[in-house]
Amino acid sequence: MGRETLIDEIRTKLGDAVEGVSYSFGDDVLTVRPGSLRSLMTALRDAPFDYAVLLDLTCVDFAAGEGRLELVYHLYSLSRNVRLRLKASLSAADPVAETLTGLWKNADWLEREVFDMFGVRFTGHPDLRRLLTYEGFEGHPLRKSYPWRLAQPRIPMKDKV
Amino acid sequence: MSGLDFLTTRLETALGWGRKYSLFHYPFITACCGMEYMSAACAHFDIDRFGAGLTRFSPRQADLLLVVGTVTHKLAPVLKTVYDQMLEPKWVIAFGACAVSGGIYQNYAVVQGIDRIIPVDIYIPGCPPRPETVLDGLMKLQDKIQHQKQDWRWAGKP
Amino acid sequence: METRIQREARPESMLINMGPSHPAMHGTIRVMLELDAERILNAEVEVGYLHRGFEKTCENKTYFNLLPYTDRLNYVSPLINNLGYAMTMEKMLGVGVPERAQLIRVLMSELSRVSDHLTCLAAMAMECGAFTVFLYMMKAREFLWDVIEFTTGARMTTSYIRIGGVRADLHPDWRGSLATAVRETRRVLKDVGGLLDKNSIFLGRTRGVGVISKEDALSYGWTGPCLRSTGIPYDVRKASPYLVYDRLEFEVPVGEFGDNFDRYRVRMREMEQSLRLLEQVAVLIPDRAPVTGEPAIEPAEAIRVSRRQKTAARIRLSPNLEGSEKARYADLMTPDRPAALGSAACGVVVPPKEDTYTTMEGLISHFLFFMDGHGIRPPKGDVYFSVEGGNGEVGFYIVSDGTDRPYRLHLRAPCFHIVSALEQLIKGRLLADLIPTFGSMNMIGGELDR
Amino acid sequence: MLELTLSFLVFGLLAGVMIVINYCLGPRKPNPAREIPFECGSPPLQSGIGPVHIPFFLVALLFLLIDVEIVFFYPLALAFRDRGFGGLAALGTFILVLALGFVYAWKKGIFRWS
Repeated sequence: MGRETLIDEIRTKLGDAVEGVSYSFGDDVLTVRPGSLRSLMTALRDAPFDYAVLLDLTCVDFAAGEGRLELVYHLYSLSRNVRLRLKASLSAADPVAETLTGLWKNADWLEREVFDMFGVRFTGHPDLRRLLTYEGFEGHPLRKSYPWRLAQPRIPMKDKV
Repeated sequence: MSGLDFLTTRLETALGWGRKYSLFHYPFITACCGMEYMSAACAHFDIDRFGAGLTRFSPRQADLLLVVGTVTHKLAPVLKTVYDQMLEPKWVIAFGACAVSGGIYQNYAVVQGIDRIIPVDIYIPGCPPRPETVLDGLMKLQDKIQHQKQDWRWAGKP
Repeated sequence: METRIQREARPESMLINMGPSHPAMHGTIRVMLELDAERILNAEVEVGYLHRGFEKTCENKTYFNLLPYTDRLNYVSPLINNLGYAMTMEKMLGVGVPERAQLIRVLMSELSRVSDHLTCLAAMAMECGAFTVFLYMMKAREFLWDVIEFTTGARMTTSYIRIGGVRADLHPDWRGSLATAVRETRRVLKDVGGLLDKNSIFLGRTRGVGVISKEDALSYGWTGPCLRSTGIPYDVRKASPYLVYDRLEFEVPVGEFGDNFDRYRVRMREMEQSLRLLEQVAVLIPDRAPVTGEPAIEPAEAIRVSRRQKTAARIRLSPNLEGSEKARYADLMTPDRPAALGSAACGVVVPPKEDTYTTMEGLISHFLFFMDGHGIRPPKGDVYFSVEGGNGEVGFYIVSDGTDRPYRLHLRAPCFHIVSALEQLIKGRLLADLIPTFGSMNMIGGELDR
Repeated sequence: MLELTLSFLVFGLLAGVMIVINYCLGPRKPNPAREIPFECGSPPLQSGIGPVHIPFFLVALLFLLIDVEIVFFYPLALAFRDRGFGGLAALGTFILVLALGFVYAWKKGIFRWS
């Protein structure tokens, strides 16, 4: 099945969830409504499309310019050897998304990392805690609002002159 | 030099000689410098020729703390605990630019040099330092140990 | 503060830290274990001890300046990270790379892959007690690093593969050092195979330990040797070939049960395939006549002469100087300039020094290339490209907003997904099984915590 | 009797000198961190050791059995030449009995921890 027909079939089958289709540098990108994210992912993972691997989940902070956080999912279909990128925009003030831990097991750590770095809360996540930073760390480092060199040491430091 | 001093200087040189050739090091390895530590410790650039080859993975039995690689703020308490649990006399080598001064990472996550947490004896620059530089740093530490004054308890010295 | 495992632990079981500063935990992972006399009832893995803020740092560096940071991601196979980053940028800028540079890139990334597998298996074998294997494999890695060092100048943190090509041509005597490296590595692989393959202790510790099924491996997002050990032949070099991999023949070794021993065997056979690739590429790379003969003048003198009239004499420059081989530029650096850059004088590659010293346009393009706000400025948009790294699919996702700094740069770290399955692999096993299982995953802190 | 007292004297003196030298030369800086157990640098998850599990205890017993056996070898080894065949028989039965105990423990599955 060629790439275009694949995208068209996705649109026909799951039209309502998909807001738009675009191509960036040769990869096909679907922009998705965050509300229907989980149902779309379940459909994409199962039979006709079988995107078996959740390659990657990350987040991009457009809070300053457009006041939104953009979740970026990369899926890979093993049998069809094709990649797909899905984008879902969340409001920067209160970023909440549905968890995908039921569908893929690596979503657990990926979502914990996005929560740690961007503050996106995933409803239904079994154990949403910080992954890369430590307990007493305030703020979310990868947000553009977080200063680049603001360290929060855990033990007192002798500051060299 | 009073008679007592003559006696102690001979003993101090003997002590220094004994300590510098039997360094048990605790490799506190975290990042990329660990690969160069492996090369320095293995057959090609053998660190064992200087008597420092035996790695002890417990601070109780080690007298040289080899901090190899980046120390992040999350790891800082671990480094402090391991250093405190080492017995005297102990020495610390900062191995690699990240341990010396935070290296190329100057941001919210990395401690800008481990001498903000623990006293350091020898700084080995390089990102990562070549094994020859590591051996040179080790030899400099051995000189330092050789000429280190011993704090004599019964002689009343501070 | 109370961790998850302390809340869930039964009162009579023993709670132990296999903490960050542990020889088998490569210094950057803490596994909290709930033990019932050597049997692991529950485990919690805590990562992030080597989180160095790579992605935040990249947002404040220009595209050209953040190349050294990519070396320190998977520091066991640094050239493959360089390759991943450079090719992602080339995909975004839409520039091609000359043939010779592609061949050199394949040569370098295969060298890096063999040294990655050597280091991983050396550490895994040593942690199971086979110290001799560790010494043998480190010796073999020295020979491989010699080849890399002669060409790139550094043993490990090379920053050699640049956006649009490679930094410099191969070392004149590269065939000799490559031949010794391949021969030594083959001898070490034969010795280690003899030592470990039928060793009942090693088999007892790894066969049937840390087993993962195909579905679980895919559900955890496993890629690379660990996924292939379960039987799924997914390799980015075959699935979506890049560089010249489609012209080289090599097989993709596959295991059956997906346990530690299969991961070990897949890496061993993959090293043999990489050595085959090295030999094929060595044949494909044409020999080059050394560029000598004409009189070369010093840069200072060239500037003085070119004040009066343009000088055609070759300038003698130190080979370590960036962009000092104009004659080789046609083979090593991409000539084309992305249309998106429009009228900007500088391309994506450091302008050759001969032009900078003698012509006004060369000086301007050199100045513009390094000036703040003017260097490599890819068009707006986001791109994802992945290469086959030592642990699996190393993917770079870059969002650019047209300035010379990436708006967002994210690394798809293969061992992040592999280590997230550690808790499931060791639950119910003995404490001693954790060590080979973790060793065969080849966790690299720099890539996992970024 | 003289050799016995002499040897005890010499070894006692040697041990005493070593302890005194250690006390004098080793600089001592007390540090609260040395009291907590070394758990790879992380704070310990549990204070004090809970109940010890049976398999550890059984293996300790087995070690005791073999260790005591070795201790009894020394006098036998010294007096071995002049005892002739009788000494060998005594040593043989002694080892046999202990080996029986070891094999019994082995068959009862001390080493199978699953």
